[in-house]
Parts: sequence; structure tokens; C-alpha cells
Amino acid sequence: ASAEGLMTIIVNDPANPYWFTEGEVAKATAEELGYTANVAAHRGDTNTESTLIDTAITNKSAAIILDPANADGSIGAVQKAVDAGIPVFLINAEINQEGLAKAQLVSNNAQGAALGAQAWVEAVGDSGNYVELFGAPPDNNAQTRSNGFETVLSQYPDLNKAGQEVANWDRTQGYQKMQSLLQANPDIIGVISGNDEMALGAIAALKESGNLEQIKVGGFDGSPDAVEAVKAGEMQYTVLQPVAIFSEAAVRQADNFIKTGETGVDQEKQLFDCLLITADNADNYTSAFVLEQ
Amino acid sequence: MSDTASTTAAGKSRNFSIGRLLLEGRAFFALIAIIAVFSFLSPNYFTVSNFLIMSSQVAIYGILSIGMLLVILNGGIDLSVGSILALSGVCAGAMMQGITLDFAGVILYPPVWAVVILTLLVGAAVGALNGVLIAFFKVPPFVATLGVMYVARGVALLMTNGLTYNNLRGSEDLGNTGFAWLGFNRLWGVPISVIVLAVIAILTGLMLSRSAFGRWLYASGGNERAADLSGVPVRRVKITVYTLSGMLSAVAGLVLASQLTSAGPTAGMTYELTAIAAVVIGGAALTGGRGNVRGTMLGAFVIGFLSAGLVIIGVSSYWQTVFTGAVIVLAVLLNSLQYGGGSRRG
Amino acid sequence: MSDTASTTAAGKSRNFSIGRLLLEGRAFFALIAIIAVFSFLSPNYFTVSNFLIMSSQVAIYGILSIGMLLVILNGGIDLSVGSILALSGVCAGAMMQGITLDFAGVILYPPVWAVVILTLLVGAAVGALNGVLIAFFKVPPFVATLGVMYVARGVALLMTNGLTYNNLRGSEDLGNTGFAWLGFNRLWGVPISVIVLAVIAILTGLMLSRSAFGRWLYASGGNERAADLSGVPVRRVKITVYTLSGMLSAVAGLVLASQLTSAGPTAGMTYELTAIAAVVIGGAALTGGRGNVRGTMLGAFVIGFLSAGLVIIGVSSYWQTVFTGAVIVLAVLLNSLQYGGGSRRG
Amino acid sequence: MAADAPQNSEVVMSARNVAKSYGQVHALKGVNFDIHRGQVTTLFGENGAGKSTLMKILSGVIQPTSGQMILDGQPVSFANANEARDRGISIIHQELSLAPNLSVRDNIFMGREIIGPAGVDFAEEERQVRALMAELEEDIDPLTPVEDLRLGQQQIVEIARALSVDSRILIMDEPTSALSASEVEVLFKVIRDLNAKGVSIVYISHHLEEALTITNHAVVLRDGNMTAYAPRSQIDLEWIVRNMVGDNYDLGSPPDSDKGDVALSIRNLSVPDQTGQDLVRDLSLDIRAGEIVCIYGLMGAGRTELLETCAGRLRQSSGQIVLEGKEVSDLSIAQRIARGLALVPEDRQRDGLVQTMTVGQNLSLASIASFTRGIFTQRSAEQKLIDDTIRDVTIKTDGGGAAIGSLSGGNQQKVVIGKILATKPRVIMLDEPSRGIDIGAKAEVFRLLAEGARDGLAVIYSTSEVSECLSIAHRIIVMHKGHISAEFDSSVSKEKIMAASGESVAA
Ligand SMILES: Nc1ncnc2c1ncn2[C@@H]1O[C@H](COP(=O)(O)OP(=O)(O)OP(=O)(O)O)[C@@H](O)[C@H]1O
Ligand SMILES: Nc1ncnc2c1ncn2[C@@H]1O[C@H](COP(=O)(O)OP(=O)(O)OP(=O)(O)O)[C@@H](O)[C@H]1O
Ligand SMILES: O[C@@H]1[C@H](O)[C@H](O)CO[C@H]1O
Ligand SMILES: [Mg+2]
Ligand SMILES: [Mg+2]
Repeated sequence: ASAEGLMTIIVNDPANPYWFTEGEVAKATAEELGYTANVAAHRGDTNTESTLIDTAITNKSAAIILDPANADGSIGAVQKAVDAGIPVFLINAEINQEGLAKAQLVSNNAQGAALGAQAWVEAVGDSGNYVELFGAPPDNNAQTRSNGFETVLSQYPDLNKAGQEVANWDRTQGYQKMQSLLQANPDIIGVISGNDEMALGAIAALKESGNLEQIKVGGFDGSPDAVEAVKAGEMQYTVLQPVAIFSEAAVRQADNFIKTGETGVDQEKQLFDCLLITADNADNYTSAFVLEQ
Repeated sequence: MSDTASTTAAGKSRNFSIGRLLLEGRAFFALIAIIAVFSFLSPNYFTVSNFLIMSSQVAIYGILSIGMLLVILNGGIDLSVGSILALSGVCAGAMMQGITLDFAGVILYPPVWAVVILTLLVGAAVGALNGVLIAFFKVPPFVATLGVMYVARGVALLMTNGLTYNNLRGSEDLGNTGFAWLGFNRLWGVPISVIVLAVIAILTGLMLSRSAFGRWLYASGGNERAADLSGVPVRRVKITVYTLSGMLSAVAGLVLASQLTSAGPTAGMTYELTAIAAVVIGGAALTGGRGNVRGTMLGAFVIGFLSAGLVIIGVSSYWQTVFTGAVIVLAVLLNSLQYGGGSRRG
Repeated sequence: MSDTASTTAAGKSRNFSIGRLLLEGRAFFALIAIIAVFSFLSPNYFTVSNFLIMSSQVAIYGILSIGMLLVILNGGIDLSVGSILALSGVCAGAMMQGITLDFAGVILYPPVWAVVILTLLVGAAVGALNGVLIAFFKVPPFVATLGVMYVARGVALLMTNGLTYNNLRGSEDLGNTGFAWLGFNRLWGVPISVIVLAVIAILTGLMLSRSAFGRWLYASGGNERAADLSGVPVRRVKITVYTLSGMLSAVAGLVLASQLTSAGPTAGMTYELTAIAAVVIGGAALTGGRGNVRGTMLGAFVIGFLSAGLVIIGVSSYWQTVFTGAVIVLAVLLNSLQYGGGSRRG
Repeated sequence: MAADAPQNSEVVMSARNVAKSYGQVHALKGVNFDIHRGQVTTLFGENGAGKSTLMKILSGVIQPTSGQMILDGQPVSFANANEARDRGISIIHQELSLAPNLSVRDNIFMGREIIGPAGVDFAEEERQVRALMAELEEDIDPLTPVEDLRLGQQQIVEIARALSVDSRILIMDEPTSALSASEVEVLFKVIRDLNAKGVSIVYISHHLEEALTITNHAVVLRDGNMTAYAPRSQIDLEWIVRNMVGDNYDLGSPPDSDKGDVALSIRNLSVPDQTGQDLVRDLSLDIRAGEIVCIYGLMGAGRTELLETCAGRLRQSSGQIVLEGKEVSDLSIAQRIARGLALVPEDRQRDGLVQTMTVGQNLSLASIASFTRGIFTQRSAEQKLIDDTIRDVTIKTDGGGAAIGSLSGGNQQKVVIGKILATKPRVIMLDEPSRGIDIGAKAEVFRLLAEGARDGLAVIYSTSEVSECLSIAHRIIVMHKGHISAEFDSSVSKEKIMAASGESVAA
């Protein structure tokens, strides 16, 4: 046990590099500030999440940093922590209720999606058929990004969405769904994906079918693998979510709150703008999810 | 393989004693060992409040395991419990949001007691579907419940379009408050969910050891043909156990929805494996006819207290996975060593 | 339950005929029905290129199912195949990234053939662990492989710290190129993965129908005690089938990693259920001793062609879940209706 | 007190002071046993005397706790059955040990495959099976799955498997329990041929008279001890029974009970098999209260189907089953039991007992309703029922709590009968109640039935042994191919019964 107490960090599933970084950054920051830190994972299950919150309470955590499992389903768990007197700081995803968590730090998914969609049109062109890979439906980000893509792409009347498949943020599912989408729509010009893992799966399928040249793919997250793919010319762009920044910020706000009773930021909901990574600036990507400006 | 844990069936429980419990063994020892180790490793583990919290976490799995025990005693298996849990949670959620009757142009808000009863009926109906497929259409239990697992999950997703029902607290105006009671309140300091588990365990234990139905269940799990010729209504028993398992899954779904005050279609994934593990750690044989509620409860607590302990001491989630697997094998392994491997029954 | 699909055991295959195949039935009819329906619904379904792509998707499940078939013929079950798939993929990935020998201060880059062999050995070793737990320590297969499922998954996560190995293409300088061959290349226009599946299926089919081992396997699955008394080395058979299942999981892991040119520790989750479903749809009995490779392949194609078809016609992912479950039950149901439920053999 | 075996012919193999214990159970307590070259040595003894245990030791299936075995003058020990088989010793086990999913050929050669250039040489194996079947005069196709064979044919397959090994010593543990008289004749012919070739046979059977016709030496085991030994010339049936059970038993005679009204009336009953062929054809039969009827027939005559249909397990295609004036065809098994019509099934392991339950729970299984008040069972009432049944049926057990598997075969059979008697039936049907039980237990069972009949119970039992027909039955019905081919009273001769069954009466 260290001087400042325990900070419990709960992320979704560290098998995705995005969430992995989220947890690692938060942990490193907490330890730097003198806390002990436990990183746990709920893997999208609200019951596991609730169990982890119970444990955080049992362990008398000074604060909880949580990537909520479900916009609606996680409210109860947050409420429970708040009732036990533990401040909760949400990162990456929101819950559909304000006034419970001390802060909600998320990337600006709508802005990021618009950024990505514009880059997509530039790379792919403004006429033809395309398909979309959609994330896990219980995660609000999936719909937000899809809406963001739609807003931009629907402005181009000659672009036609020929298909959309749920691939649950997962690479293997992205691969398999892409293979079948290709069969159903051999004439597509591009794929727009809700995150990098699904995009990487789609790229593997396109490579295998030998038409990665004709069909362009765009990702979302800015994960190291995706940046490699951008450098290799296999992925057109990826939208970097500043997860390293807001994870750190969340811990610092928690620290402030513990020490002063204030987070130091006015609003509860804080949006962090996303950045675009293309072949042009990919070399500025210095470490996981960090792009030097 | 011989198995002392099989002696629930009447007449033996009279001889209940510490000695028996020790012999019955491994699950009990595993539990003691787990409690001892974690109490040593964390000052927060061995406290009344933590035990109550952990028990309320065990409640979900425990309730599912009791249903699973009935099915396993019958020589079957039920892979659909996690999906039924999700489906019934979602049904409850939908009812709490109000049922829109288009033709009448009104929204109906059933009171909480009605929601609970209707939800239990949904769970029972899906369970009965399993039972009918197995008893009448001779579909092997593994396959029937695997299929129903997918279908029930799919229906839950379709009903909600993948989303989660959030506001289950109801409102005074609509006369449907009280849903959170199950998950949030306490009686004499004990969480309601734990009390629900205890009541179900005791009732099931009584049913197994004292009722004709219990005897029928042990008999048809031990030798279905012999039971049939002795006048045991084996099909009825089969359909009943799957129906009960479905209904208990609905109870678990209600408790979970109430604890979380929300209900989502992806709840309960892979819980069937945890429930089966609890039953097997508790000494039941997957071939049917052997096992009891006491053992199953021990099994559920072993798993629950282990995973809670690993989180409390801050072990990484990867190591948690490794430990969980190891404990499942070890607990069952101990048993087979204890009774010797070389017996002719293999 | 009587089951014409049970007649692989050598000698019968001589009487192979269209008539038999039609009788063997349901899986075959299900496949035809699926192809017909989707060809009708989408012009893109009934094309050579689509069949090849779908077959390459089936390859992964098909390879797992063949291992699962061996285990099920033995009267067991293997829940760990998905985890072994992930673990072996990750091992292959780690070797492709180079093995750091700290004491020597060098990084070793084994050539691809060595990576493949070592990976197969890893799979076989984990499978053998299952086998030993089951054959020597008498842990029931469901429990042993459930435990190993958790442990193998946990180890894969620990090895990679949760992350995915991305660059598996190797490099000319290091002399370890060629890994992508399995997943990317084609021979005579047919994806290598499909050829791998075909070769494994044929070899396994021959082993089951022509070799002494095949007969031992059917015998020990049909009546283990009788096989034992007749001098069949039942323990060796048991350990062998789990080892083979582990090794085939490693093959599937290699194929998948090669198709994705990346290997992650969360690959293959719930694939065990798909593999079991394929085997059962293919007419094998979970009680052991009945089933064959032909049926299992049909089962795997039924599942693969169904899910690909649902994507191609653009059905929502929720309906995909519902249909998958329904088809699993229906395919098996057809069988039990065909042979009538009321026989005295129950 | 083990009698020394006189050396009147060459001994190939012998056991010296062989003992075997399972925990507290001393199955064998230091037995000496000789096998004579080219002759038949028969082992007699009650259920649980240790016969099978001794044979398993001789054939390497289990290892003795102490003692020694001598083969050709040399001490030997076998780690498993394969080692014994390699030394020329093979065994036909008492319980069928076949894989039902495999063909006859695959069963015969499992574990001893003939390997050719392309894997197993199926053609050669098949040829050998055909030759064996010809020798056994059985028309069984080598490719038929064993599960499609009836019990007797399965036993033939077991015998063929043992013959296929070319052994010097062949142990047969009750090889004929499911065979008909003509099949037994063929087997005996084969045994004599083997003897002529110098093969030694060890034979076990509860069919004492039958065994006497083949044996050269008799050995009697009792409670794990060898109690008597004699060559054929010095023994007769009475000698065997006296040494086996200490008393002389007979199977009784028809009780002079008052015959009441018709208790069970079977009218024009037909029962089809899965393919629609009639196993029971238009059969009619009346049984009165207090009457004992025996049904004799060959294997496959349809007795089991007849009785199982009356019990409610199978459905008839036409005809009525009338119990005390009321049609019961539409009732479930449970309802028929409640009305007083109950069956003791043929195969006690498969259909009679729940192995996971205790003796007591098995005994009370069919009469739970009688000790259930409201929703709960009454423990004291159940215990009384169990204790009474154990006493009435004279089951040798240390109380109702014992595991069912710990009982000897005969006592297990009595548990199944006791379970049915505890339901207080008006009509009891027993399908081959004496299969595999020793003469003492058999007499016990028949005494019970006779007693029941005196109290007005209607009894109907089936048997494949003529001598059992001529014991307590008032009436003997002979079934042949699904219908009644003859009906006799108790004064009939064995030959007439056998002739009516379609059996070729052997000399
Ligand atoms: N594996 C075992 N474990 C415990 N007891 C056993 C075992 N095998 C046999 N016994 C006991 O050993 C004794 C002798 O059994 P065995 O099977 O040799 O009898 P048997 O003479 O062949 O009888 P039967 O005529 O009924 O076949 C019995 O009391 C039996 O219960
Ligand atoms: N399980 C079975 N599968 C296929 N055929 C069967 C089966 N059981 C019986 N049969 C066939 O049905 C016919 C009647 O058999 P059943 O068992 O009624 O005869 P049984 O007179 O009772 O003779 P036993 O009981 O002594 O064998 C026979 O031709 C037999 O081969
Ligand atoms: O924002 C995150 C990332 O995009 C991740 O890849 C999947 O889950 C989302 O919530
Ligand atoms: Mg015996
Ligand atoms: Mg019969």
C-alpha cells in the first residue's frame, strides 16, 4: 500500500491494444502520482463490471477509473460506487446519465468519424459502392461513428452503401464478414470501418482475394498495427483517438478531486478531438496512440 | 465412479455430520483453502461486508447452478441458461418500459409482481421448449440446448436491437416501483439476492431429498429404463427439470437486472460453463443420478470466492483465467485421486 | 438411438452408394437446401469463387471438427480447441518475431517449417495434457478440457500481454518468409487451407476406416470395458485422440494466423461449440462410437455455408444468431423424426 | 479345507492358494484349482462364490492378492489379459463384452487386427468369421452390427471370438445363459472337437444338468473356498447341489391355491417390431387369480414383447389387455402398476436396477406413492416398507443403505422382484426371473411366487429352461413365433414341451 491509496482502473478487454493502452497509461499515471493501481477488465459484461466495482469498494479505493461496458447498463454500477462514496471517472465511453460520475472523458467520436469519412472520400473517391464494418452494438461509440460516417458520406450522391455488417470490433470477424461482403458486392471501391481491428481483418481478406489495390480501407483508433498498415500503404488512414491523453487526464483529475474536492475542469463531459493519421504524418507516431504534432 | 457426494437421496441426510462433510470433501476443502489464502493476502477479504458482497455475486451463478444440477442429475446438460438469463432480463426490462398496445392506443405498465411472474413464465417456456425437444423429439440435450442458446440470444438481441434497457426503477405514478428491491435491499443486513439463493437452495434440497419428484429424478438419471419400468414418468420428469432450469435462469436474470438496474441482451454469456463447473466441482456426475444441492452450493462458492479473491488481491485478469481453469481441474482431480483411479468401474 | 451414419467402421464403405448417402441424409439435405435457398436469394452465392471462399472459411471449423470427431467417437468432448487454436497461433507469432536467447544474447529466427512443427508440438502437448488428465486421473472430459480451456487461454494472454502479433510475414534477411503461404496461396485455384482440410479429412477417414487404430477408437467409444478386455489399449487410444485434437487445433491456429497474417490470444472463442455442432449435425452420437468424417464434413459445411449465406443476403447479425441455432436443432431433429421416437431402444 | 485335486490326468495349468480381496470383501480365500489337458473342468457354485473372480485371475484380467499360478510346470503371472492370451489362455466373460456399434467381424477381431498391406485385412477377417459361424452352425452375417443381434446371437459372437484365438486353454463363464437347447448342443459338439485337439476347457454354468453332460471334472466353490472336487464318474446332480448350498433344493411344485376370477385377460394381441412385422400375433390368454402360468419358448419367440406390452412399455397394434375386467391398454406404466399389473424385466442390469441408488431406494422406487403424504415422503413408512421387503424376499444385505452393486447377482434379482412385490400387485409378470441366478436363489424365487399365488396373486413367468416349467406352474404355455403353439398342464413331459416350441429335441 502506498501513501495515496488505491486507484482501481477498469477497462474493457486488454486484448485490444486500444484498451490495453488505456489501462497502461492510467496505471502509469496513477503510480507516478503515488497511488497503487489495479487494472481489471470487464470484457463488456455488465455483471462482471458490477462485481469489479464491488471489489473496488471492498478494497476502499480512493477513486475508480472506468471504461463503462454499456451506456445504459453501467449506470447502476457507477451509482453503486458513488453511493459508497468513491468518485468515478469515466473514460472512452459515456453513460447515458449525467451527474453521477465526476467526469466523462471521451474522444470526440462524431468529430473523429467526420474526419475519417472525409479522408476516406479523398482516398477512395466520391462515386461507387462501399461497405461498412460496424462495432459491437451495445457500445454507443459504434453507432456514433456510423452516424458520423453517414453524415459525411451521404453528401455524395454517387456513393452508395451496399452493405453493413456487425463485426464486434474483432479482427477475425472483420476478416470473415469481409470475405462474404466481397462475394455479395464484388464491385465495391472501399470499406469504412468503425475501428482498426475490423479494418485489419478486412485488409487480410482483401489481400487474400487480391484486390486490395482497388478496394481501399479506412480505420479508426490509431492503433500501432494500423499505423504500420498505413505506412505500408495497406490502410488509407486511421483516426487516432487520444486515449493516451484522456486516460492520463482522467487520473490527474481524480487526483485533484481526491486532494481538493474539485476535478479542476468545469464540465463533466469532456470531448477530446481525434487526429487523422495518414501516410504523410505516420512517422510522427512515436509510441502507442501518441502522435507528436 | 463411486462418489459419496451422491447420498442426498433420503435417509442418508439424517446421518449428516461434520465427518461426512469432511469426507464429502474436496469442494469444502477447496473453499476453506481459498478463504484462508486470500484472507492472508488481503486485509479486506475476511470481513463480514466482503462475504456478503461476494455471496450476492455468487447468487447469480448459484441460482443457475441449482437449475443446472437438476438437469445434470437427469443425465442432461443445459447450455442455454446464460441466454435465457439475458432473454428474461430483457423481457422484464421491456415490461418495465411499458407494453404498448397499438390497437387500444395505450401503454400498459404492469406492476412489478406481474413483471416478475411473466418473466418467470418466459424462462419456464423456453426451458420447456428444451424439455420437449429432448423428451419428445429425442434431440440430445447438448444439441437442443445449444440451438436454443443461439435462438434465445438472437431473440433477446432482436427485441432490443442490441441495446440495453436502463430505467428499471419504475415510477410512483405508474405504480411499478420496487424492481430494484431484489438487487439492492437487505433483510437483516443480508442482501435479498443471497436470501433468494438460500430459499431456492433449501426448497430444491427438500424437493430432492423428500419428495417423490426428487426420487424420480435420481432414479431416471441413474437408469432411465429401469425408472420407466418402475412407473416413473420419465418424460414428465425430463420436461420438468428443463422447465425449472429455464425458470431459475429467469430468476437469475431478474436478480441480475435488479442488481444492475438495467437489462441487456448480451448478459450471461458463458455463464453456462460456470454453472456446470460449479455442479461438477460440487461432486455431481455428468452421467446423471449423483449429486446434491449442498455440493453444488459449495462449488458455486468456490468459484465465486476464488474469482472475487483474485480481483481483490489485484491479480491480472490473465492470471485469473489461468487460476480459474486450474482450480476447476484440481478440485475434480482431488476427488478422483481420493477414490483411487484403478477401480473396475473406470 | 439407431443411426445409419454410424457405419463408417470399415467394410461398410464398400457399400457406399448414392442411396446410402441419401439415407444418411439430413446433413446432406440440409446442405443442399441451404445452397438452393441462398442461390435463389442472391445471384452472388452460386459462383465458383464464392464456394471457394466459403470453403476456406469452413476450413478452420472443419479442421477443428475432425479433431472433435475423434474425441467424440471416443465418448469424450474437447472444450479446449478454441483456446489451443489461440495459444498455438500466439506461439507461432512469437517464434516469427524471433526467440530471444538472453544468455547467448542472440535472437533466433526459426525458418517457417520449424515454426510450423514447433507449433504443432505445442498443440499436441496441450492435447496430451487433456488426455492424461482424462485417461490417468479419471477427470471427466468435460471438466478436464474446460479447465484446460481456461488455462490455455490465460497462458496465451500472458505470453502476449493481451496483444496481437501482427507481422507474421517474416523477412528475406531472416530466412523466415513463407508463413502467409497457408492462408494466401492457391493450388490449381483452390485455397491452400481448403486443400489442408481435404488432406486431413482423407487421412483421418482412412485412419478411421482402414487402420487398427480406427477400429480401436470405435470399439472403445462403443464399449470401453469390452474393448479393454479384448486387448485394445484404451488409455493409449484416449491420449492419442486428445493429442490429435490438440494438434489439429494447432493446424487451425496456423491457418487462421496465416489468413490474418496476425495472431492474437482471443482468437477462436466459442469455436468449440461450432465444432461440436458440426460433428453432431454430421450424425455422430455424443455417447461415442458412432460418426464418421464424411458426416462431420457435411456438418461443417452446413454451418459455414449457412452463416456465409446469411451475410451475403444481408440478414442482420441478430437474425444470423437465431438462424444458426434453429438450423442446429432442425438438422438433428430431422434425424430423430426419421427414425421414429417410440422405439424400445429409447 | 480345500480338497486336493487327484492327479488322474495331465494338468496344464493350476492355481495354488490363490486369494483375492476387494477391501473388506474376500472373494477368494486361498483356492487350488487344476485345469486338465484336453478335458472339461466345470466350476460350480452359488452366486458370489468367486467363480468369475477365479477365472479372471487365470486369464490375466485381474491380479490375485496372493497365491501362485503354474503353467506347464512353470510359475507365471500375467499383468493383463493380453499377456495371458499370448500364452494361449482366452476367456468368454460372463457379462457380454461386445461393442454394440461394431459389426460381428469387428468385434471378433477388435484388439487383434489382421494387418495387411493396406491397413486391416478386412477380407481375411471376414473369411475367418464365416468359417467360425459355419462351425457354430449359426447363420450370422459378419457385417451385421452386433446391436441388431438378439442376446443369444451376441453370446455366439462371444464364443466365436474366443474360438478365433486358437488357445490352449479356453475359459467359458456362463456361455449358455442366453442360448437355446439346440445351440447348446452345437457348442458342446465344438467343445468335444476342441478337447480332441488337446484344448482344455474351463466351464461355468448354473444349468447344472446341462453342465453334467459335458464335464470331465467338477469343482465346487463356496464362499471363496474350494469345497469339493471329483471326476465325472463320481458325481451326480445331488452331489453338486449338496456341495454348493449344503442342502438339497428342488424348485417346488404347483401350490394348491384357490383359482379365483380371471385376473388378466389378453385378447387377440398383436405387437409389431420397428419394421412392422408382428413379434406377437393375435395372441389370447387368460390368467386367473391364484394361478401360476409359465411361458416357455425359444429365444425370439416373442415372450419379452408380450410381457412388455402388458406392462405398458410397448404398444400393441391391435387387441386388448384387460385387468380384472377393465381395459388397461391406454394406461401408462405407472397407472398399470397402481392397478396391480407389474413386470419384473428380463435384463436386471439394464431394466431392473438403478445402480446409483441404494438397495432400499431401489426397493421403494415403484411404490413411492404409498409412503408419500402431501408433498413429502414419510421416512419411517419408507423404512418399514424396505425392512419388510428385505425380510419377506430374504435379501442378503446389511440393511437398505448398502450399494446395489455390492449384492450378488441372485440378491440383485430378488431386489427387482421385491420392488415389484412391494407395489402389492394383483398380477405379476416375470420375464426369465431365473437367468444367471444360482439354484438356491431360484428355489427362493419360486417359493415366493408360490406363496403369492396362495394369497391370490396371479403369476405369469417366462423361462427358457424346461425344468423350470415343470416346477410351480399350474399351466404351461408354449410360444412359437409370436403365438401360442401349445398349452399343457403340469403333468406334461419335457419332450412334449420342447417339441411344441419348435426345438429339435436332442438326444
Ligand atoms: N470389483 C469388485 N469389487 C468388490 N467386490 C467384488 C468385485 N468383484 C467381485 N466382487 C465380490 O466378490 C465375490 C465373488 O464374485 P464373483 O463374481 O466371482 O462370483 P461368481 O461366483 O462368479 O457369481 P455369479 O454366479 O453370480 O456369477 C462377490 O461377493 C462379489 O460381490
Ligand atoms: N433389440 C432388438 N433389436 C432387434 N430385434 C430384436 C430386439 N429384441 C428382440 N428382437 C427380435 O424380436 C423377436 C422376438 O424377441 P423377444 O425378445 O420377444 O423373444 P423372447 O421370446 O422374449 O426371447 P428372449 O427374451 O429369450 O430373447 C426376435 O426375432 C428378436 O430377434
Ligand atoms: O473506442 C473503442 C475502440 O475503438 C476499440 O477499438 C473498440 O471499442 C471502442 O469503444
Ligand atoms: Mg460370475
Ligand atoms: Mg425375452
